[in-house]
Amino acid sequence: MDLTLTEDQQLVQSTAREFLAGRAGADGSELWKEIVDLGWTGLALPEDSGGVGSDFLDVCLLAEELGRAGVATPFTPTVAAALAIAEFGTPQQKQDVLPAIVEGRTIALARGHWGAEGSDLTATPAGDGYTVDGRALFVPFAGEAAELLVIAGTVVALVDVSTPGITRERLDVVGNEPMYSVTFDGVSVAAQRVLADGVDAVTAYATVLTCAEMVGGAQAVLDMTVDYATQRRQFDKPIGTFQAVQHHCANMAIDVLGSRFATYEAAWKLDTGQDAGTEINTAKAFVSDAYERVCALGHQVHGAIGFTAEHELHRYLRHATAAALNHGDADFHLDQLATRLGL
Amino acid sequence: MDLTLTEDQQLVQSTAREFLAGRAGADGSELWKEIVDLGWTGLALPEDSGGVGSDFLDVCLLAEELGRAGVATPFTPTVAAALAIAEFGTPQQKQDVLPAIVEGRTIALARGHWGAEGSDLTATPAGDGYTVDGRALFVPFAGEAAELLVIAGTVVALVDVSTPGITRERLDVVGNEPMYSVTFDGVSVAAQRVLADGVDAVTAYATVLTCAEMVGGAQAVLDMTVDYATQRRQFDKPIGTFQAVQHHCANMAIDVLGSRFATYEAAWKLDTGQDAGTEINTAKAFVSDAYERVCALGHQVHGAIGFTAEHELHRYLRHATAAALNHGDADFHLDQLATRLGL
Amino acid sequence: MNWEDSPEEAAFRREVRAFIGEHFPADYVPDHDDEHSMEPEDVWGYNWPVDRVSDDPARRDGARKWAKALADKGWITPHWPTEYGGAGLSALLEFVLQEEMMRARVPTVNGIGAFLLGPTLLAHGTDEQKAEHLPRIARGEATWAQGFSEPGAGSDLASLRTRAVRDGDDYVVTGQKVWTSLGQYADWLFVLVRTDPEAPKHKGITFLVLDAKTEGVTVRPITDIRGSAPFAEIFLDEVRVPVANRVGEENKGWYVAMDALSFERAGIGACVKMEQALADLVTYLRSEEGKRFVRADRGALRHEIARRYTEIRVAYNLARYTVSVQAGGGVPGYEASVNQMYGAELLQRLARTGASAFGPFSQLWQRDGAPLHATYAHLRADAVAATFLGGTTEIQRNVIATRGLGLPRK
Amino acid sequence: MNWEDSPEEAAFRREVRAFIGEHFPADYVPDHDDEHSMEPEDVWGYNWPVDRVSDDPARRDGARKWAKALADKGWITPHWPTEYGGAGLSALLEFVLQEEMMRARVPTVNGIGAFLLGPTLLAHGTDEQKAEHLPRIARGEATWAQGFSEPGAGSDLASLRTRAVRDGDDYVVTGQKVWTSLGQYADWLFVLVRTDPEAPKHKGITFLVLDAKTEGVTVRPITDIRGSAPFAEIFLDEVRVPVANRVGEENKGWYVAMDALSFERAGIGACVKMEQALADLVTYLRSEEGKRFVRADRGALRHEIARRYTEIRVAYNLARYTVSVQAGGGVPGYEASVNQMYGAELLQRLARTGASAFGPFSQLWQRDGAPLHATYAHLRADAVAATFLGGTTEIQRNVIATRGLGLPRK
Repeated sequence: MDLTLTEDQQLVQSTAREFLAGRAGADGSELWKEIVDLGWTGLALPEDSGGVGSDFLDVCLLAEELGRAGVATPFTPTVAAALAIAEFGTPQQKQDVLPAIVEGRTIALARGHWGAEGSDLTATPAGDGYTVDGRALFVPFAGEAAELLVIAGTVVALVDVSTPGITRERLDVVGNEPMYSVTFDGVSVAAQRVLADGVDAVTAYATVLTCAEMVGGAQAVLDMTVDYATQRRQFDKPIGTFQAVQHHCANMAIDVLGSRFATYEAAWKLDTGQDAGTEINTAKAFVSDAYERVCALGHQVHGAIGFTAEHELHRYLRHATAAALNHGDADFHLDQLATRLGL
Repeated sequence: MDLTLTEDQQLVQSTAREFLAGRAGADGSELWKEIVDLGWTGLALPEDSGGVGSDFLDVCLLAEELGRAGVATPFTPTVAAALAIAEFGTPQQKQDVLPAIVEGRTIALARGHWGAEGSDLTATPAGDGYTVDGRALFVPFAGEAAELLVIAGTVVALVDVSTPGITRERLDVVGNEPMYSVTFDGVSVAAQRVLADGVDAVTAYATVLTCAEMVGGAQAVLDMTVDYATQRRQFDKPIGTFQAVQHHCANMAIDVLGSRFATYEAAWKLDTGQDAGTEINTAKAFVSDAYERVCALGHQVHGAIGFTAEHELHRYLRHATAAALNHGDADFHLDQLATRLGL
Repeated sequence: MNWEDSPEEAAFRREVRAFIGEHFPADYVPDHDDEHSMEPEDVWGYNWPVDRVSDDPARRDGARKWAKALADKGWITPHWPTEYGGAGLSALLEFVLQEEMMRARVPTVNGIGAFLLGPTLLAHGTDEQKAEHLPRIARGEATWAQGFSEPGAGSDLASLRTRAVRDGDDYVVTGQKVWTSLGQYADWLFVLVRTDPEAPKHKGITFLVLDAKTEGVTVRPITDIRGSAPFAEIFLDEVRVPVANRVGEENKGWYVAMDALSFERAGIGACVKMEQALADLVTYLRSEEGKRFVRADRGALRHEIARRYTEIRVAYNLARYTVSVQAGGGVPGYEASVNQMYGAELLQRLARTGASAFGPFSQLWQRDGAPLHATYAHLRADAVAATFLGGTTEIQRNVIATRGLGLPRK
Repeated sequence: MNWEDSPEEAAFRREVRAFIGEHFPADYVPDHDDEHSMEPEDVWGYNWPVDRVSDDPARRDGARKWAKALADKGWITPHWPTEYGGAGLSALLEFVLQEEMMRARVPTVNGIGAFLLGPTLLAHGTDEQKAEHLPRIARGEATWAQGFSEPGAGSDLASLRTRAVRDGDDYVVTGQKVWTSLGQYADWLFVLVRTDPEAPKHKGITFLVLDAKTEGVTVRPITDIRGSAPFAEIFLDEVRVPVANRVGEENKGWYVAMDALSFERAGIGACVKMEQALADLVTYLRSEEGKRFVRADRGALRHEIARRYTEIRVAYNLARYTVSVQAGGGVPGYEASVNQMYGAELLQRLARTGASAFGPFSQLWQRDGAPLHATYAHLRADAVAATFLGGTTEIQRNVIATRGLGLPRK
């Protein structure tokens, strides 16, 4: 057992941090291009697909740094899809898609949502493929992606966004990621585009990567708040000398540390091929609430300045609010956990 | 509208406070005798029963002071029973019981408990009366009382504790009040001992009086904690100068103030003959949690000294723990409230 | 002790209800696409100082008509003496007026002038100042904004650095104010300035009023995290303010300002708003439309909503108690801090409860297609500022501990 | 980064399990009518320093047999060098040992001597002191208690007033200590005394060890709110302590003591205990007997229990992280405070959750007829002290903020 980072992991982390330091808050295709050039999308893909063959944990370290920098990229859905394809795709699918992902193709994840009506996809057998109908709400980057990884019941399939019958409607949401409602109206999916499996895998990878991004965001809010409390003076001393502010910061630090290891543990379980269900529920439930608590305290310490559009703090608040909801909110995961415990 | 005490109410409060100041922590029959001599048990009873005819709110002020002094007496069950008898008793019952209560007879309330099995009473018609069977768990002062007010389904009846078939077993509980499990084995109740009604009334009175006792207890813990924080020095200054301690005390003060008016409002509703269901649920749910929070913070500020048997703080902790559970705990009342709201 | 209207209060309540029914302009409709105002007593969809100068003529006229109707009763400034256009209402009747306006979801008018500057002038102003300013506030003809905070002086207000130098019959004022609520819509400003830089910090401050159109005044709206601009920065560059515009003595402005801040109302407005928000949530959750957005397992949510209900009742009683103390002639001390702080933190809890009820749908910022018109998604953003914008909850807890409970400061 | 045992750790874990199965005395049974010890790593039903001198011969013999078995492996003092009776285990193997003992619900032995005094002597003691005391601790033959706190010096430990005056080859010690854990069962005491009343408060303190039977030492157990006596007052009345019993230099005792307090373990014990308590609760709630005590509406309870589960997992990882840092040669700084504080507050939340599950039945203090043997009613009382007895959570948050995050002290 060793919960410290290996030297290799430290290198991944520090390289990513350095690269992103200059690009904090930047979004868009330019940033994505640079990320791709650095090889991040292929980091955990097998070498015969053009990847590097690293661990999933390394990918989580990258996601954490992306969250820390406060940037919104299609990294999480693209990598989650790639890992599922690497695991459950046919040789042809791998060959078609994985090298392209390494080169920068982006993929969005379209699935029905957790416990809410009006958001569900069905796949009906048609010929040797399927016809997909229904609506997937809250699909980040669906408008920017080249392909969708569609999850309909037990069917997982790759679908080109330009396939007839697909409509993508941009939603106005709290979060930073561009968000879409995607409607499928008799969309034909050929057999060769259907994966052998991957429902659980893609969900698991995406959920843990989302947690990692949240951990990074929470760390950034903590750092920013400690800096502010050290510099900002009131009553002739830094506000960081007031016990109430110190305790706020201490509470944030605990939530960040707790979130980080909950996430890493889930990632490690996935990496080692074990059943990670309990750890994923634990991580997503804990980290979602913790990041929101961290943002609330960060805002409290910053006061009015943090409530302005100019200040970058609210970028993290938006991230926390949205990320806490995506891939199941805390209530959803607590409910699953209670069921796992036998309650 | 006026949420301040009238002059008469202030007088009731200050007289009670003065009397109890010398008797803090005292329990037992000597204290009860003095309380009776002061006329407290008859305060809200009609004058033709030997009472004073005051408002129920005045009685709550007395209960609050009893809670503040940290004494355990059968005041709440006795007065709740008396008020129900005054409202729903036959002339004969009133004549038999109320003057006796004014003179000091104590009554315990025996009823099945909230949402838990193994604690229920049934009344089966027998002759022109009833036969009562079953078990009432958690009956405070059942061992000390002369009579039981038994609530079995919709039947409310006065039963002498020496009636054959009644067994009282003392329980070892967290609270300060002597607590009993009372078993009824074919206990005969004559028709003339049955009240016309009173199930809701006796429960309502007892619940609100319990809240009032809790408010007084919480106030005592706050006062004691503020005193301690003012006197106790660490790092060359009173610990009450530390912001963390100040904030603990402020949080306690808010809970005490909030609890007090939630309780008074329920009492006032009962006094004015209105449906007080919502206010009782609100008061019991809020005050139960608030008193426990106040005790937890009081212990935190006191530190080790408050964890000793010698210190009176834990007497309030015990009171809070037990009172929070009696007459339905916070969960029970929140559940009822949610149902009332239509959820 | 009683919770019931006295006959006088009941009659007044009926009068207010009838008045609103009769006089509220039918075409002054709420704009539910707009963000909430940050003032607890403002009603969603209205922002009177903004509406009054709206580009939309219906809105502008509605705001003005409503102000005129209220002014005719003296109800813009209900607690002021009638000679300055008030209604001379007792604290309790003013409380009833506010409660009924909130319940009817109609806006109050001219709050900062009526409830902050007005009482200050009544207590400390010269006869000329009162005669010039009070009637125009009471008529809804002049709006005011408060310039106390500065970039370097937030919770520590007294460390302000905006300088005023006496030059003949004027003060020449230079400096910067920030977080001025609706500063960009104000006709007049009241500000604290430093007149004696050598004195201890509380003793060199003066209270001035000035016309917002004076040369050298620049007002820049600040955009908040919601994209709205509820406050502004004010740059003062050698602004000449006549000495006649000083309120109270030179270098005594701190004490004038502390009085102004103590004229807080009991805060029934925030309670009504939260009560309505919770009732709307419950009604929606029970509706066919609402059920579609909510998950099957509602046990935890039921308890959470019930808990919020009890807390709103507690907030109500804190407000009622505060006004009862006022009505009895007392000066509410730490009760007002309890009141405001409890309400602010409760608003955050309530916003979270309401948002969490809708799971992933609570991320919808758009009103269209969102559960309950995205009320809770927006409320969650509004509520972020509740615990610091009107004074931090940390400072309020200090006040409760020291002023209320008598804990030592040092 | 990995959560798995290395082959060495896995082999050691098997060894520990086998050892416990083979050597734990069958007649050393837990006494579940007793209160919990206040030490997080103690197992309910056992309190080794008390059991060791129990009136019940089976219990007394059991405690001694178990100590002997552990001592033969060096596992009373697993991290000490073998020359003093330790096993020379790495931080990680020690962690595994502690975890497995907790999982098997068997008691550790001689904790204060092994984990507080021992490391202090190893770092600061003379050869004579080491030779005299360490082997006896490692054999479970001498028990120790810590006399740091005084009635006037709690969180502000350095303000202690117990005086020691040099007289020939002795110090003459007079004063009072309090909250000494199991002081009444200790053979030896280590105390902080003031040797220079004129010096700044941290610089006039000396660290002494003394035989508890020395003339002038009076130990009075203190009864706690549960009726148990987990700590004692110690009165020192002109107690003569040889200068040879001083640890470290005169007036340098503060720094010796700070070292002693930093030898905290990673706290896996508390995690295992909470995990087991929660598992017992869940199992019981699912049982036929348990169902009788629980109300129908379990939605809120399900979420609350699941939340506690996630928090226990978090606490586990904080402990694992702390030991990983130690194993890597680092000195855990604020992580140890995070660890302890989080565990202490979590214990309180867990106790409330478990108690609230049983509604009115959670008031039963008696074990008989109570749900889950009244475990949670008692745990609720135990947990009261968790957030102040081993250092207040307020101070720990200060440490996290200043030492961990680098926030300014002044």
